[in-house]
Amino acid sequence: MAPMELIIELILMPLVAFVVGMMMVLMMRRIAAKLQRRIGPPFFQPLYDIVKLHSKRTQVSHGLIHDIGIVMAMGGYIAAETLLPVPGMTGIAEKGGIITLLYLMMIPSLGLALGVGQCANPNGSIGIARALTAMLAYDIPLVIVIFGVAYAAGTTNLVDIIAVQQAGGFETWGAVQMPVLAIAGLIAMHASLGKQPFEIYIAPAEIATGPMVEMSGKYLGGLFVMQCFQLYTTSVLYVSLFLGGGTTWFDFLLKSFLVLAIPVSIAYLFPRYRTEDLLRLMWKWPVMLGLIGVAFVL
Amino acid sequence: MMPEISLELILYTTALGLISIGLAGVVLSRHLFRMVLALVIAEAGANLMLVLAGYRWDAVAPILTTLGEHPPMVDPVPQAMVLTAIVIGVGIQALAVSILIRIRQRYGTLDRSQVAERMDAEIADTAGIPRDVSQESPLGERPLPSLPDSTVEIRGGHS
Amino acid sequence: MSDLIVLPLVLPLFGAFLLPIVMRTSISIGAWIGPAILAYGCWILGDQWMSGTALPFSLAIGGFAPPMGINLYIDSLALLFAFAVQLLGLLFWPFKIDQETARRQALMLLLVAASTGLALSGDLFNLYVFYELVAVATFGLIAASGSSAAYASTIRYLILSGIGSVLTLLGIALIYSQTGTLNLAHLAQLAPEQLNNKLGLTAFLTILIGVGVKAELFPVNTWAPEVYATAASRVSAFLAGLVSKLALLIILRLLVLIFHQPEAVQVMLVLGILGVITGELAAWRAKDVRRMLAFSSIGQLGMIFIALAIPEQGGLLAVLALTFHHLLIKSGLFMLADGWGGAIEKLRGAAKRSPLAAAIFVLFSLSLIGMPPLPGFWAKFTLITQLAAQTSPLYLIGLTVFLLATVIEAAYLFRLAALLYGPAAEDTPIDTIPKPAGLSLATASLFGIGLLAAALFITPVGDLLSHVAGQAANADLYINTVFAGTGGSQ
Amino acid sequence: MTLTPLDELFLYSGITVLVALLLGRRLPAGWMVTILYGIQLLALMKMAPLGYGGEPISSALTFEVMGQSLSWRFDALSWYFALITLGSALLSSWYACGEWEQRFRQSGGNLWLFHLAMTLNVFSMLILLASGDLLSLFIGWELVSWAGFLLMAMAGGVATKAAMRYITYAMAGAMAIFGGIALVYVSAGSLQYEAILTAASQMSTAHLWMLVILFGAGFGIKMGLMPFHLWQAPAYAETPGPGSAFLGAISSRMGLFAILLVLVKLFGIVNIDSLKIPFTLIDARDLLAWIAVFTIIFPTFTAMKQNDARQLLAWHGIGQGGYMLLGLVVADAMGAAGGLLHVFNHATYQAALFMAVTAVIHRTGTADLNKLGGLVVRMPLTFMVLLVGIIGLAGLPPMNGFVSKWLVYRSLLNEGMPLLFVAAVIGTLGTILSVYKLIHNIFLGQLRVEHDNVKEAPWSMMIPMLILTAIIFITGLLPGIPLAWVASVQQAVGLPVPDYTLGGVESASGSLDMIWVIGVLFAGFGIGALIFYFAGGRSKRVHQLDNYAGGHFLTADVRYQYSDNFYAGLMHLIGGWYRGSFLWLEQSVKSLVEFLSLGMQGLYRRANAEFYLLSTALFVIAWVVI
Amino acid sequence: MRNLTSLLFAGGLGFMLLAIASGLDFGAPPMLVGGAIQSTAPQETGATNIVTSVVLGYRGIDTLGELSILFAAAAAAGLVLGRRHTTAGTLTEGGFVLKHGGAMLFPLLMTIGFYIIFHGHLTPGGGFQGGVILAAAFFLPLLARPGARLHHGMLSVIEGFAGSSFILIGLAALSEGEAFLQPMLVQDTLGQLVSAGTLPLLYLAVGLKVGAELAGLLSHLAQTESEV
Repeated sequence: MAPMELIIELILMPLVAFVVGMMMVLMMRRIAAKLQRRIGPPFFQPLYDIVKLHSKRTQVSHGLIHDIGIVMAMGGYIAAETLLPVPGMTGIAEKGGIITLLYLMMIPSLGLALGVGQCANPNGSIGIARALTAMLAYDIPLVIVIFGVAYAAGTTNLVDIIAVQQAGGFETWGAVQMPVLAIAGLIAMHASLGKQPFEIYIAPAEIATGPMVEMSGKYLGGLFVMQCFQLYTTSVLYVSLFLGGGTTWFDFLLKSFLVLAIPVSIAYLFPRYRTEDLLRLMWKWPVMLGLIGVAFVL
Repeated sequence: MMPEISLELILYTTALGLISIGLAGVVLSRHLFRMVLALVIAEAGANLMLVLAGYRWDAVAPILTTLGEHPPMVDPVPQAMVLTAIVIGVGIQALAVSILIRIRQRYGTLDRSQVAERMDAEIADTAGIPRDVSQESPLGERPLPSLPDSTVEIRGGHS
Repeated sequence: MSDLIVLPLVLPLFGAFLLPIVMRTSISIGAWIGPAILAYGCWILGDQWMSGTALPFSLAIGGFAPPMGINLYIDSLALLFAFAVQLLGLLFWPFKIDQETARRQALMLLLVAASTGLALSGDLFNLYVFYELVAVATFGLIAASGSSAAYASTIRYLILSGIGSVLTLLGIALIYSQTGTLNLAHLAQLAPEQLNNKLGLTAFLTILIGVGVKAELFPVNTWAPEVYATAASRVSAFLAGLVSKLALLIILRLLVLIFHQPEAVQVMLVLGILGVITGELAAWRAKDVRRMLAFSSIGQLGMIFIALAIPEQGGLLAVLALTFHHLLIKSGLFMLADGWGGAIEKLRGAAKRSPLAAAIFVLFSLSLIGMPPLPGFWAKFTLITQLAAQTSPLYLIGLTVFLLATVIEAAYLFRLAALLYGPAAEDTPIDTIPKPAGLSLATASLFGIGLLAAALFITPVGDLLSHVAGQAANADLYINTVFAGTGGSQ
Repeated sequence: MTLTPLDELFLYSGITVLVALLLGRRLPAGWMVTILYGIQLLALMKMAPLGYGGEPISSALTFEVMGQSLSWRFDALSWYFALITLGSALLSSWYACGEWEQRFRQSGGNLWLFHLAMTLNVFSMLILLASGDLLSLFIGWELVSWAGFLLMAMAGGVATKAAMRYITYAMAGAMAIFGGIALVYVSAGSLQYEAILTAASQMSTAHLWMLVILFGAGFGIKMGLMPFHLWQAPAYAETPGPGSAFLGAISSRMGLFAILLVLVKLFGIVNIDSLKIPFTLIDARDLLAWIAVFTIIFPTFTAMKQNDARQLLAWHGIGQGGYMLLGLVVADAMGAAGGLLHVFNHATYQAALFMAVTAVIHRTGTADLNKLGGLVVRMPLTFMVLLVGIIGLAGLPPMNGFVSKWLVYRSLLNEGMPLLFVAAVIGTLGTILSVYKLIHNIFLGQLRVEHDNVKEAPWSMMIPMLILTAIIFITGLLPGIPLAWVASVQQAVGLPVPDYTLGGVESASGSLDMIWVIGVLFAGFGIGALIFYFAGGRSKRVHQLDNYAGGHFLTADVRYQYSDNFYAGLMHLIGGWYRGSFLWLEQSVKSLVEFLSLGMQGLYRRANAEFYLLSTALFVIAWVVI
Repeated sequence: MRNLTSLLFAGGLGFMLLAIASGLDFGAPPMLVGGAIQSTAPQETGATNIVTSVVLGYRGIDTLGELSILFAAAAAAGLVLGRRHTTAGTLTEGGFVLKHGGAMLFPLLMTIGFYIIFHGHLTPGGGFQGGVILAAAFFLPLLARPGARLHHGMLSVIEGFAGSSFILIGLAALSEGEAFLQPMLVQDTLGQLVSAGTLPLLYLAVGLKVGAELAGLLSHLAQTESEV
């Protein structure tokens, strides 16, 4: 691959992700509005939000780490996108593999945690503590699922995993081959999005929106951008693992939006769990499903 | 089959019996002096055993009475050994008795467990360590408090 | 030249007899007699070693050929022990001058003479006599500390030891009745036919139990804690360090020469294992230094008994290595206990008061535990390789117990070491912390230096011990030596 | 006798000990010792070919004792561990020089003893690493144990207690090894490695089992493997600062070294694989792997509950040891490489972490996580060191810890071990939670009033920390550098070698190139920073008390910090699982010994000795007669 | 309970030993050494009492050890009981018969004692037996008159010189180039009073030593009242 081409891919992949991510945010809000019998925001509302937040006059900083935290939160995802192949672009997916991707996806959380910590607000700290606990909860089933898929494909290279699924059409999709794992992965993915009923670390009523408590202006804007990336990354990852990735941009995006629509729809139907309930739930059902799935794979 | 009661059986029984009696005496006595005495008995048994080792039927003492041909004599070596052993025993007994005298003077008793108890206490005391309390019997005299007079009457103690 | 070997045995007796008379006229002259005799004894034995006279050789007392008369058998082992006796006698010499000096010193000389006799003698009954002499002299020296507890412990020890003697005598009588001889070499010749039976075994066991009293064989070692706790440190050091080993030497000779039955060693193995377990476990909870050392000594002797139960020459090497190692260490530790004898708790912060003593204690402890490259390690290494080579599971149990005991040993010894180096208790000024007396400390340092020297020259020391063990394990050599050349007069 | 490079190394090391012993009471002793460590490191560098597949170097020093010959030699394995040892010794000692020393002396510490203990540790470790046969291995092993004891115990008080516990464990381990050596000696007839290699293939199953258990337990105790892990954290945590950095970095890895040498190289992992546990599906190797995994999980989650920074780190040290063993037990090319690489990586970040925490203690006087907070504004560089350290510890990119853990995960994946894989990930997640608590409670959140005029750590302490930080990052960026050494180690012990590149590992089933990953990551950060700083208005720095507090005004005396019971929600669920079972077990053993001891003393105390004699005589004679 | 056990144990031990001992050939000892000694003793030592030649010749060093044990016991007893003796008047004086009988017996006992010692190599008896009689001779007056005291200094001098002369005789042989304690001056006068070379001299030393030792011991025991 020519270096120029690669650099263009590396620039394009995060950009695409950002755009798609914003659309996903929009979709999420539209679904919420539908369920709550509202009209919902206009198409460009996510973009408006980002611009609005960045142009606020009050931009309260609690110190350098606060800033760095936001930078890490965004940067981590930007880097992660280059490891996530999309139709026609593989970026450096072959140089990292899925385990690296998984770990890169933790960097934003850590950055956010650092930034929030620096704010010296116990609400934020509690939120982070809960967020990390939630990570402990959903990562275990997620890791099992990823193990199963990678073992079945015989590789950790996402490009190869996708290629294996596309080899035989619909029948070789991960979701068809490994339905149990796919279900477990879906639950874990839902939890990893941090939406209801798993939004324990936001909990506006208890801890004043937790991590966001001291975020203002572009800090919140940064988090908004991060959320776009998060939605994109999660759904695309799921698509790559179970739904055969995308041969064309159309079916790729279709799959991604559909996959995301499921947890988002569910999210607005449920109340919030307590932290330990989340742990209990995650460690019980998806783990069990995942292990069963892995047993099939082995 | 009952073994025939022979001289040798009697002699061996006596010697080993003395040893057994001595051993039992040492173990059973509560008084240190008696233990020493039992020891003497046991020693006598061992010495007898030694003498028996040299006995020969129809033989005389190993002293030459005539030059030249002499009748069979018993083995002289055990006799010499017994002589030595007896003297050794005497020495040890004398020492034991002298120590007993001192213990009697210091502790006022020769009861074995009391002496052990006192010794233990003294060792602990000299070393300056708290002592594990005896596991066998309570220390010292523990007289019951005398009943008040009234209870005697209540119980119909007067006749 | 080799005739003179009898002098280290006789001269101390001579000195002991004369000492009261000389002391009567001049204490200052009398005080020099004992050390002079012992120093001379050391010199003779050392000279014997150096002169390179062919060892082993046998010396007939009174010029009577061995089966009839009594002979001294001098091989490297005997010479080594005899030398150790004289040297330790010198090191532990009761210098204190008071009313009872003459008697105490005379007893010490008698003890040395008797111990030398135990090391050298080649006649069973003669061994018994010297054994008794050791006992009586020991009683006197223990009681000499003068406390009531010392008397009480002495009489308890005396009675136990008395029964032991009765049993030993019984064993001797049985052996004599069966064989008609007392000479060890002669017995060694006769043993395969005459003593390889139940009677021989019974005789051995009675002797084992009798002699075991001094060798701290479980369970006839209950005297050890109370005696070591009440006797003067120097006496305890001599008893624990040397006398117990001499009793072992008797057993060793009997085993090598006469009793080859497997039952004999099995009994020792079992009792040795029990000794290790009980001794080391009891030491774990001991609250005063002396009794801790006493229990530890019981445990160590148990290990030596385990080693003794290994039937091959390698086992003998292990026995010797452990024996001489323990001799150095325990003597040294008891020297430190002279002044540190009280409760362990009182020794908090003692390292500040006497850094040298604490350092020596740590050195000894390390070697006792078997930290390489100190000699203790090599001793233990020899033992465990030998134990592991045995097929009987009993030996493996012994190995396990031995290893576990070492852990316990490390725990209690270093609990004390930590206490020594820890801070002093708040209400005790540093001057009131006990401290070993100068002379004892110097003696202990000597043992420490000896230990370090052995560690440094471990290769020649190891070779020497293997040589000694090889000689001691050779029963044929013993027999041939005794009957071929009676040495001396003719 | 000509001096080989190895002899030179020993010589310098010996000189270092002597210098510490004789001149240790003078003030510049620390610097002298540090320079001498540097010289030792140079001497080690003379043997650098070893790290790239060179021939082993023997020492001219040999002994012949009691029929055993003792020899010493260096191969790639020794060299690799020696490099880590000397590196951490050099940096810890450097760290100790200057201000830390002065403070230590002022607070009544014995500096002479400290330097002496450090030099002795290094010396004995070198001896252990150079062992040329099992006997010299054991000698080195014991020396290391006791030198470690000295370093741990020197602080007195609690430290001595912890050290006592350590030495009891260590002795138990040493005795297990001792017993194992005896058994090996009997079956192989010699303690030379070659003889054992040949004997190992012919050993019976029972024999091999026994040896694996004995050696595994013995070496495992030093590594702090479950269930022998209890001693380690308190002992390391209570050692004086630089000492704990050194110990935490390398000391317990000696256990791994020995396992590698004896279990993997001599007995052969294949032989161990053939030891089945009856009635179960697992064999000895699985058993080891599961022990490793439990060693990862339990100590990590114990660490999460610690409220003392050093205890927390020390507990993690135990947990990370599990990864190393896990990698080695999997024993394919990647797993073994990961395990071995983790030794190096762990040494770097653990030393950096302990140093950072010690710097905090140096400035604030406490390591209590509930009494700190907000120090990032006062000690930013130390914060950075700690941050880099915890990223390494948690195994996240871009630091070196990620590479080694990645390799371990990959090997588990390749070998198809899902449960082990998941367990290892649980450990990693627990680590992330735990280290966030560490950095949050020390550096983030509210700065306490009493720490208002705390200064950055002095440069004498800062420079070693920064060097370590650089190493952590560089070996994360270019893992090929240490992987080259690791590969020659693998060759030396007879394990397959992975196909490594400068940036990572090549493999048909998914490779890793850290240069790209880190490059992209930093590019991402750069873009993020561009967006953040150039889009939108300038932010305004506010005082930390200018904070949302539910409508109240904050003042300096209000504690507005969340630190205690940090993961309350998690603890609601798993709090009940902290049963202290191992503590209970330890206590039971101890009280059993106490009880037996009491019984034995009773046996000896008011004993009826004559009765004992009588009954013994009766029984032994009865045994003969009947 | 324990008493019963002990009794059973002791009995059992005795019984087992008996079982073992009954295997011995009683009355026909092997006489390996004994026989050889019987045949050579008269020539080698010149004593008709073969037990004497064993005690002083063949097993002379045993005897030396035995003397040392007595000496050690006496010294130890001396150490324990101390030197302070109270000749307290609490003990009643002996009666007329005891007092005067004792005085009359003293020379007789002395004579018999020395006779037995001097004829030890010819007839039954010897140093030990004679020594004991000598000790009795000295002890008897003590019983009769509790106030009286033995001259301890004298006793210890006797015992010291007796003991050391035993060794000196042995050493003399050594200095003559022979073995330690080798009998010397063996005359060819078997059965005579002056025969058996140095054996009678040794027996004299033994006798004196035993006598002095026992007398000292007994008087220690008798006179020790209390340490104050």
